[in-house]
Amino acid sequence: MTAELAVFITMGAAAAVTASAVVLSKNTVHAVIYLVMNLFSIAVLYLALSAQMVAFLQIIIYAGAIMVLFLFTVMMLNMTGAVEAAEDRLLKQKPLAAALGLMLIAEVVMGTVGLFSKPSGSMAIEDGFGSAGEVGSRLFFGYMLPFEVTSILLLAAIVGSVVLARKKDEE
Amino acid sequence: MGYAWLAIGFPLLGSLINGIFGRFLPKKAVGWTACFAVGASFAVSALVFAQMLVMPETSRHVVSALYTWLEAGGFRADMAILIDALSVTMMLVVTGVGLLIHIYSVGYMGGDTGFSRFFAYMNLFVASMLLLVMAENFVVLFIGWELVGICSYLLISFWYEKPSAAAAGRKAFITTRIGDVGFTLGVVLIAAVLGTVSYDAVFGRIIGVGSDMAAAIALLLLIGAIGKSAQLPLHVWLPDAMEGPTPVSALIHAATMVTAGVYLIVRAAPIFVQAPWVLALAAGIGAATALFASSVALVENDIKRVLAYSTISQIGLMFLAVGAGAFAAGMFHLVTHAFFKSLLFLGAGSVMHALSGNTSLNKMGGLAKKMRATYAAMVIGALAMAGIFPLSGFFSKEALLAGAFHAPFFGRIVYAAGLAVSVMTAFYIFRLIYKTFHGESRMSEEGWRHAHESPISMTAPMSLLALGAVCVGWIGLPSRIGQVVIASNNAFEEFLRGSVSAVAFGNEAVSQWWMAAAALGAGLLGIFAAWCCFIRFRGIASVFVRKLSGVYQMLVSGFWIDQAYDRVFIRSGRALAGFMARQVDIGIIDGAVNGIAGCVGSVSGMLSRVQTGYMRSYALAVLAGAVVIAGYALFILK
Amino acid sequence: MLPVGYYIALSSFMFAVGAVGVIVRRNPIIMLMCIELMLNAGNLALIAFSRWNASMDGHVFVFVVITAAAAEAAVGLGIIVAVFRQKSGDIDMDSLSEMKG
Amino acid sequence: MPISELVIFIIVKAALAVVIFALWMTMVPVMIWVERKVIADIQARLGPNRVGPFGIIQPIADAVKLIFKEDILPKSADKIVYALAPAMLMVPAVLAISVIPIGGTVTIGSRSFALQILGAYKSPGLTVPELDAGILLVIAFSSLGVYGVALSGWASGSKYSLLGGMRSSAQMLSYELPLGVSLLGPIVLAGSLKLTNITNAQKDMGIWFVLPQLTAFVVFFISGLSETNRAPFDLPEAEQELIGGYHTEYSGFRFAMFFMAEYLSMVTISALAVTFFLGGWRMPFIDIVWLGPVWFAAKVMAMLYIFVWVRGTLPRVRYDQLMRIGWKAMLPIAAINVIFTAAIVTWMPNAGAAYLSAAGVGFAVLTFAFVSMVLKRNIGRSVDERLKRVLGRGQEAFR
Repeated sequence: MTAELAVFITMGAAAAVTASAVVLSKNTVHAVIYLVMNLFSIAVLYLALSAQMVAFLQIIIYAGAIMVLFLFTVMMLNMTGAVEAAEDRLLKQKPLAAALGLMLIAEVVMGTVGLFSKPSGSMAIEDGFGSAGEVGSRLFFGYMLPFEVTSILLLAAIVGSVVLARKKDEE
Repeated sequence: MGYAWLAIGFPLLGSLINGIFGRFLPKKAVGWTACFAVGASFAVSALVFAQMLVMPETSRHVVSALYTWLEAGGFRADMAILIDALSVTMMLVVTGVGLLIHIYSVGYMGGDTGFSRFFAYMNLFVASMLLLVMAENFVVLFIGWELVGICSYLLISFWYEKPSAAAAGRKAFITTRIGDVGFTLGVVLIAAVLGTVSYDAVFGRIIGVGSDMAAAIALLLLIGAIGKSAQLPLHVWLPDAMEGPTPVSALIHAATMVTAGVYLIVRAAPIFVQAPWVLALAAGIGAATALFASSVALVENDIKRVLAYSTISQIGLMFLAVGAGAFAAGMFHLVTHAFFKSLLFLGAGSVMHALSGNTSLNKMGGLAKKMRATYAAMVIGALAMAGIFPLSGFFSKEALLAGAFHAPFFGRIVYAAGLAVSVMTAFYIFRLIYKTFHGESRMSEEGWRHAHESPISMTAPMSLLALGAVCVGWIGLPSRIGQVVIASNNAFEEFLRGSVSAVAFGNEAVSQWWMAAAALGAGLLGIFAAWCCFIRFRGIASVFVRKLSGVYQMLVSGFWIDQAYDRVFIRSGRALAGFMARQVDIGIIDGAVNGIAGCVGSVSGMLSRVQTGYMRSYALAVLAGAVVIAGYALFILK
Repeated sequence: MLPVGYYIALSSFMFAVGAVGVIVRRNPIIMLMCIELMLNAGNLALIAFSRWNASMDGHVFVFVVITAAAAEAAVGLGIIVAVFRQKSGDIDMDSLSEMKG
Repeated sequence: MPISELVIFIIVKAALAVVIFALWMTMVPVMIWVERKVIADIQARLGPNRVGPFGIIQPIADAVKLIFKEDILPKSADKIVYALAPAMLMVPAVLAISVIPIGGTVTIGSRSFALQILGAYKSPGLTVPELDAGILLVIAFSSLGVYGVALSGWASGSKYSLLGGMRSSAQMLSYELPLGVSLLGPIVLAGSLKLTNITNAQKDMGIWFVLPQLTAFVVFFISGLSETNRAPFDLPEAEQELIGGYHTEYSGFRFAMFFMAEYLSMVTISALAVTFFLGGWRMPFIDIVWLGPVWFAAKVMAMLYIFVWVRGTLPRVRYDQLMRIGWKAMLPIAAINVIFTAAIVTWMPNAGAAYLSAAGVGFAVLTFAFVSMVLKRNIGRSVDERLKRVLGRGQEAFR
């Protein structure tokens, strides 16, 4: 029972539980909180996978910024989740969706069954693996173009959301 | 010989003038142009004939090509004409008789409104008949053949307001078309097998082709001939063709068109000779048709229909002669027949003219006193046809029967049939004469008063024809009867020998004395029997009718062939057409089209329902797709 | 390091839960969150494999994915706010079904 | 690696954590007292002097009062989240301490460890490096603080607290950025993300970063103020408007937790300021180990004093002005500062401390002069006037 396995089990279970909680919870705000917890557990898993920078990114950007956005929207629109009270027109879809989900999991697991058996055959990693400096250098030198493209994407998203959410008082 | 084209050119020109400007020209001018056109054509033919006589025997075969009409790969067909003995004789007959009939019809059609249209068609007919006769190859022959068919249709249904005339025209055209199909296939087969259509080349190569192919071609050409010459299976249109004006019947259904079939067989003799059983078939059909037609003519009461059946039986005799191999005798009978039959028709025409259109023999009688000239001409024609000694009919019929007699195995049977036909011919023609001209008049009083002799413009051509009917026979005097030599050779056969190279079965038929006597006797017997029935013992006819009423009915209705055809072909044809129209056309075709449209509509309807608008069902579809693809990648790709 | 299969199994579970969530739930916010969940599952798989192959490219990729997720969430929420302002009261994804065949 | 080594490691770290946390917690009541005394003094009044000599015991008295007060749970509140929210605010503030080095490395026997919870630890069998991206941890936890505020506002069910929660979380959110970016300045100068390296760099360069990074310091201080909802930016608790903002419905111990969380994050912010800009625990010349923390504590107290001082003197800033300063002034200045320092570091790698500090101060004076000039023009105008002027110009462009 190495430390990593222990971490994996606890955090993995947490992630799984919170993920299903997000889907099952009636109250929207609770769903947001569950998702934040899920993000946290995933961040810890990243640390276990010695991906330090990404873990912090996850917390700062995902948990810190995106989920706050969700929280704001939920609070502003005070989504009480009453919307789900009405009868569901596509009720028959539920079992089918669940079945398909299970099949997907089964398929992925079967696909990677080979990887299960291989004992930690992973290669050794040099010390700077996953550190902020390493990711940073790779980002600004190796992957210059994707970085610029993501900046354009973000710009577009900002402009888009501003235009969308702006109150139409001028017209 | 290039000027020979003018023979066709003049009538063509005449028909164009009358056709286009006819309405604006006065009737006299139209008449004159028409007659002048045919007259000029007759003059050209006579000139050609004269030049032909001067030329030596062997070189009487001139081909004049105008231009290459069809050329495809190895196959070539020129617009060309062939001048030889056979074509000249036919030219003389067509233009000679044609001229006289044109002159006659100026008087006869005087009162008709379509005067110019009539002459345009008549001229066109003469031109196309000449084209047919003078053709140098089968394709031009085919053009002439079809044009003649069209002209006969136009002329039969000349009075198109009359529904019966229109129906008769249609019937004639369709029946001849059936024959034409055979003829066309024959021409195509020739072109395909022999690679060429001009006569000389065809007759040259036909030997190498083998008898069964020759037989096939011959059979197909025979079918065409049967259709055009109204022989037994396809004869039904000729009696109905009497709906057309009488000069038309005279020209087309006596002298020229119906004989085209005989001309075709004579012209294509080398092919037929290659297939003896086809000739025998022709002879058989000829005999059967002759017997059938003459028997029906015995009881026919319409003056023109009698003559129609008589024409059918006479052509049957020609077929018999040709089938038996006596090509020259057949042609000779054709020539003589042209004269006396057109004479009889014109006579009937003037009688109808006098009785203002009445054609039923029962309503005539005693016209001799009133119409002396017509009566005289009709009697001469009747005597000629019956085959009485000095007249042309005797010589041609005798030659014909002698030729038939010498045919190899069926000669005897055919000869007997010929004699029987001669007897019946004599009987029905004189029955006609007695019913029309002798005895008391069975006409209404004022009809009798109205009856008068036709004007000179009609009686003149008739008298000329009567002269022809008498003299034409002498050109075909047999070289010898039995042992007595009458002339160095038979002038007519001698003249024809150049072009009708293959004389049948090696020797020319030598007629014996008893044969001549038998022919003459048959004619006299027929006349005597007619005399008894209709002059001496007037009642016998009605007795016969009552006693043999079954036979009488059969004969009157023409062996019910017409009704049979109607029931078998017409009705089933109409039923088939109906079926096709309703079930097939509406049911299947329309059904299919509408069906396709319908199912496309329904399919698209179903498809549009798939787009439910619910975003979540789309998500489900995406997930399903993902699962499928993952499965595929997992199980199949690995 | 644990065999990478463990992490992949977890990520596929999360992905499946996210996908089912999108299909089952009708509240647009929850749907968006489920999509975030699916993206997270993807990230986890990426990081697991990058650790397993000891190559840092996975991390850059995750960086890009996170930015994309951020952009998507922003615009998604913008739309929801805009739609919400139009339709008074809670919006149910099924009520937005005018676009149909 | 013998198990015992690991155990020792854990014990040492635990002990260290307890000590540092205890240090931090004692600061809170002291701060409360100091603040009330100083504010009173600024406002020419006495401040608490009844409970114990000069009112020393007053904070404890307050704490005891709050603990025993009845803990009211509003009916329309969402129970779980209502209970969870204060913790969400407290935990990040506390965890941020783990990264801050308060002293040098102490070697006991063969083991040596840095006076930093997540600091380096060397022992015969086990060497644990210091957390190399300490600053990221700080920023991460500061961003989590927003949740506490937002959720508490929402959970207490009332409109006022919701609005207060929204406002304060928006404020914290928008000042998080300048906070993070301003810290970049010293990081670029020091060349590492590790806090110990930064303090060592200040020692090596022989200059506190406050001079070369004056702009960064000012921006950091202002963002720090708004991060902790204090002083000029303490809008949510502005009594007249939102009656206490997100923690109006809270009472009793939960209210105490909010209070503690606020002061804790204030101490953390000032500790960070000290570490980054005031040389951390390093004394200019002497290198005595145990003196480190005392020196560090002194500097932190100084910073805290400034916090209180600012609270006492500056008027509350209106909310839209607050947001406008955050986005239109703080963030650009911090960004420019980073660019400026990066430029200096790359083009003049061996620049002396004096030159650096001169450049830093000059740059600071220039930027702030410029910014205040720009801001001044708009202060007088009302919001829609300004909007019209901005949009007006924009509108013509669009139309």
